Amino acid sequence: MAERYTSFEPGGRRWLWQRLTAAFLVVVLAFHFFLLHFLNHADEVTFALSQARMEQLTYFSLMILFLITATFHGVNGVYNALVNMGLSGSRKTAVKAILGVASLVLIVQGVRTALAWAGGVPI
Amino acid sequence: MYEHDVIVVGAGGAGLRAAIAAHEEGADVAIVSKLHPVRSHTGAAEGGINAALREADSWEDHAYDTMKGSDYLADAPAAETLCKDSPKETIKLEHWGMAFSRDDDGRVSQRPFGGLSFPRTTYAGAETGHQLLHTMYEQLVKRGIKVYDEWHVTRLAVSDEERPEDRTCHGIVAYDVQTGKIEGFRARNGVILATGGLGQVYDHTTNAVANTGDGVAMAYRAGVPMEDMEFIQFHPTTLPSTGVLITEGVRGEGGILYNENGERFMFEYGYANNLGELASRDVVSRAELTEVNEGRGIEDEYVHLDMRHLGEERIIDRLENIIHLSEDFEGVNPLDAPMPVKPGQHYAMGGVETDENGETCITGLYAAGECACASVHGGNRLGGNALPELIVFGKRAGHHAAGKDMETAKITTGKVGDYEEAELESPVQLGEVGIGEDVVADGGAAADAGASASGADLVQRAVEDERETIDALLEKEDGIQHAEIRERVQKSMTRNVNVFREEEALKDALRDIREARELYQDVYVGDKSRTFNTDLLQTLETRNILDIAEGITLGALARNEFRGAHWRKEYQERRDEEWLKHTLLSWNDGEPELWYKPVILEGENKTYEPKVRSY
Amino acid sequence: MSQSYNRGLIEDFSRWREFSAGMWAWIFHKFTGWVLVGYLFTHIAVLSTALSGAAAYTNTIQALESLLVVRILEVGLLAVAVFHILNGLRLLFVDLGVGLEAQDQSFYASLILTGVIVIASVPTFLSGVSI
Amino acid sequence: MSTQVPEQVEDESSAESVSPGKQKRDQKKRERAQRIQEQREAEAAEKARSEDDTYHLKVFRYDPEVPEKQEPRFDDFYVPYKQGMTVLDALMWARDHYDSSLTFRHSCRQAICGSDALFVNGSQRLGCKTQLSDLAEPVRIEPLPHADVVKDLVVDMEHFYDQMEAVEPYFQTNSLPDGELDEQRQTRENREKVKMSTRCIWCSACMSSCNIAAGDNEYLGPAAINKAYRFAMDEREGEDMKQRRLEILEQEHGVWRCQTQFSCTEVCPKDIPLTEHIQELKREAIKNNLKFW
Ligand SMILES: Cc1cc2nc3c(=O)[nH]c(=O)nc-3n(C[C@H](O)[C@H](O)[C@H](O)COP(=O)(O)OP(=O)(O)OC[C@H]3O[C@@H](n4cnc5c(N)ncnc54)[C@H](O)[C@@H]3O)c2cc1C
Ligand code: HEM
Ligand code: SF4
Ligand code: F3S
Ligand code: FES
Repeated sequence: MAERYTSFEPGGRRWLWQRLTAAFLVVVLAFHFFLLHFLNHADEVTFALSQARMEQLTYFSLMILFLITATFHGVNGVYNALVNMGLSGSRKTAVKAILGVASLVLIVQGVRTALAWAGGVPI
Repeated sequence: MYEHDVIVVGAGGAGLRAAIAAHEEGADVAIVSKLHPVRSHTGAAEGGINAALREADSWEDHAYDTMKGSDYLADAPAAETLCKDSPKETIKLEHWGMAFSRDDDGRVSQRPFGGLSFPRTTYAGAETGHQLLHTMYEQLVKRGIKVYDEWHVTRLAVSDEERPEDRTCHGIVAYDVQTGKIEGFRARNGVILATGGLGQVYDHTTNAVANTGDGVAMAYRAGVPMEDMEFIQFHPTTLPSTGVLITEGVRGEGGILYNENGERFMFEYGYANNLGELASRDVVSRAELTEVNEGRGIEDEYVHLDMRHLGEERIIDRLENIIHLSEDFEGVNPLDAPMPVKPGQHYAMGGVETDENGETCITGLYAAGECACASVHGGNRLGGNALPELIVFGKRAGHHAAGKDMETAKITTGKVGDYEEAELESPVQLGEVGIGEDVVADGGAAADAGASASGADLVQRAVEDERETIDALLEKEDGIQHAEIRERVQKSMTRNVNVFREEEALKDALRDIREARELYQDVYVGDKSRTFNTDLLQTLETRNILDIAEGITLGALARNEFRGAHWRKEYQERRDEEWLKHTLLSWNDGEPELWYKPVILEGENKTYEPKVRSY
Repeated sequence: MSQSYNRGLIEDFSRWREFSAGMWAWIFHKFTGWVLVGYLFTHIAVLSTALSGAAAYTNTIQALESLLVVRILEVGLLAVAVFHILNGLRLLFVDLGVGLEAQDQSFYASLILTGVIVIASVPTFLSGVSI
Repeated sequence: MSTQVPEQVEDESSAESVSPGKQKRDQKKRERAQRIQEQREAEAAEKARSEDDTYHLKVFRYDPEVPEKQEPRFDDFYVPYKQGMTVLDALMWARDHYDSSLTFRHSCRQAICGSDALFVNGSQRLGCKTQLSDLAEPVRIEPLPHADVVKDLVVDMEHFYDQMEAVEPYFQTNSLPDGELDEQRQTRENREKVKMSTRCIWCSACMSSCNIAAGDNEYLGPAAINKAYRFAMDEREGEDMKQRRLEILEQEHGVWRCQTQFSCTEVCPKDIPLTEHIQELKREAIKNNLKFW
């Protein structure tokens, strides 16, 4: 068939990403919990310890990725839930914009914090 | 008022096919149906569609089987048309995507069926009718054909010439169930009736609650004769509480029938010493009823069909759906206990008299499907021959109504040619109560707007009549409710005009019907609402049931012989010298009139000589 | 059409008693998901105290962690997260077409497993808290 | 027994211009009819009372036109039990013996016409396919949730039909055989694959049970998606058509809205594995799009 429909429908793409991020999050979230509650107990958390971890490039990039995927997964999930409840029209556009800005702020703030710990992008 | 070229009343297999055919011919067609199309009773058919599709098979063989099965009461031109067109129409369904069962080579499967000389029953699992109905509705959606669903058609708008053969049908009147509106539908070219079965005349039937024979009764009152009404097929194994059909397959696999004493009565009482449970439908039905009548029935009502000895494995393998049917509808698990069964009304061979093009004697009025009688089934319908009837004659009626040139019909309709008038003997007065008095709830026949009136005027006039009738019914504050009347007629029909027919019982039935007709003069509708008033609709249907019950009984009383499904105690033989003719009843200004017309046994290439019907 | 009666949303929610396993799973997953996003935002907010210096950060965290409520809330968070993860896995399998017949059992399994994991980790979570 | 709508006051003036003889006869007839009617009701009540085995039904009532029913309410009916009695049988009995205005759709009585999906004791079921003996008393019968009520147990089905018809629910192919007696070939496996999906009877039970469909009016809903599945998976339509079908299903309110609640699958009286079909279509859609990356 010569004629193909090529544009990837947004509904489908977001659905797929929700699953992909979920699969990724299972691993990272488990690691995160384990590290920060079982290996290092919560009450022992200090700036120094965090700093020590963040200075490693692998840990740093993992956390950034964690932040981004979690934000996408969470915000997209919320958006989806709202659409499921019948959100449509201009209200839908507005909600989309607000959620987009909120995620952006969250990610920026998160990255800034991480950078503060690592004292710049770790090499 | 709505207006279309062709109006189809009813959206079962026949109605849908007719609408599609009219649309194929370029007509502006609409369907008016009291049920949404997919709710029609065609969906209940299980077995299959007979069609001579294979090399080794031929339409001639199919026609032969059909004529023989009909006990030589079918008209050969109609039966041959059915068999010739069925393969093409069946494959058309396949092209429309119907999910037939398949053979290994990917072709549609066929299976053997009672009375057929070749396994030519094409099927889709145990749900052929469901698949057919849905496939056809899909085609309707594809073509964007207009459906007025949940519109109950109450009368035909027919001109009022003296002879029915001179009348013309201009449209219909229908009641919108949701809103209570009564509207006229003018048909520029024609009206096709496809209203299906009439099982509700009996209190125990495999038919749906909506199968009240409306089309037959409406056409009858408008002047079209009812043909061969006495031929009613009964199915021997239906569940007592609902009438759900338990397929012949259970007996085919070795299921056994027992009476209350645990006797295998088919043998022990000598009903069928060779075939036993496998004897034909009518023999088994009569055996079961004899057991019950002689006090050996269980709870004086039914017998047991036991298949436990077949073993769980075999039952699950071959008859799984029976387990569900019995559990869901009767609350009996057939793996643990025998299933209660009794005979139930199943199919009406008779109906609106038509020719093989679906046309009635009234110009512009057509009928197809179970409500029609082109006479393909004669005295007895073969299993698997009704569904092809829907698609073959539905299509022909649709084409004809849309103005396509058709071959001239060989079958005549109305009182033309060599017909024969006859006397009706009845212990009571027949037909309309108090003809001439102002009748509260007459279903109305011809609308008398004068011969010069235009079609639209005629329809309008019919609408006004109907509004009056319905207003009167709704205004009435007390009296008797239709449920009571209906129940009386149904009970009487089941008692007296069942598989056994005796002169006295038939007369009793006529008395009961008369009484019911009188009661009907006092019918009132308890529900006064205009919204979805099913009480009103059933009251209107009951009126139809009365006319049809009378027709069946009169036909049964007239026919002094035993042919096909019609058994007479006093006349235990088929009498070809006298009875190779159809019984017809005409509504003569409120009174039934009996006449006969000869059966046509001359086919295209041969004449079907009556033989003894034995298998 | 003439009038009709719309029963509205109130009536839908008063039907919760009639919900089936799959519907409960859906509700719980939704709820836990929302809690988690909420937490993600708070979490980043708390962590950003690091931007105003090491001491500020350490003090905030330690002050928070020394509170019993916070510890209890953390246990709650764990429960929420664990359920969301387990049911999330269940959903991922459902998406892959695996184990659809056992969808209700797998939901119950997620619930039970969540319970077990949460109870088992209570000591760890509550350790070292000053009352 | 039942809470029948109170009888309206009789209107005497309607019988004015009729001859006295006829009037008398009419009067007599009416009396007879009345007698039969009363007798019938008394018998019904008697029957219900004498049998210990009665079932208690609580039935939702509403009618926009009848003042007493404008405010929705529940009516109680006591119906004598018979072996094998279904919810539909009980409703019919109640209608025919107590209150003829009790309204519900029904026709086939054998789970094939799909008209009598009801909300019975908190779940969507076909009245005709539900044995009373499987239910706890009182049996609460309501119209399908998430649909507008037209009257009593009758709901407006238009929206459901619209959704069903939105998925091009008809067979389409570009490669029909030429001869009118030549069929298209289909493997047994393929027919087996679409078999369950072809069983849908349009009862709308699934749609009524789905919370997503309740919230998002544009969501196609399980039945319509299943209908599309029936064609998308039918090999006779060909690959090009499958492509087209997936495009329809991929729209914003298509398959992606399904949150795998499974209630549709649970209530479907025809045991169609709806969730499975929807999930399969989601995967098909993704696969289909990944091909072109
Ligand atoms: C249980 C069962 C099994 C069967 N199995 C087989 C089989 O295996 N093979 C076979 O060949 N045949 C079988 N038959 C017979 C066959 O199914 C029927 O004869 C056939 O389906 C009738 O189709 P129809 O289109 O004439 O009517 P129906 O399908 O009954 O449709 C009637 C239509 O008319 C409409 N209608 C009726 N009255 C009015 C009115 N007043 N106003 C408006 N609309 C109205 C209804 O809404 C409906 O849409 C079986 C029948 C039954 C009951
Ligand atoms: C750790 C592993 C996780 C897994 C396996 C997982 C899995 C999933 C899946 C499969 C969905 C989609 C449900 C659907 O569309 O049917 C989902 C939804 C959601 N997830 Fe997660 N998730 C995880 C972590 C998180 C985290 C960390 C957050 C918070 C940021 C989060 C927030 C959400 C939200 C808000 C939704 C939408 C809920 C709704 O439908 O209302 N999830 N999750
Ligand atoms: S999918 Fe099942 S529940 Fe839904 S409409 Fe069809 S038959 Fe009814
Ligand atoms: S209930 Fe609704 S959410 Fe999906 S699985 Fe069924 S369509
Ligand atoms: S009455 Fe037809 S499905 Fe129940």
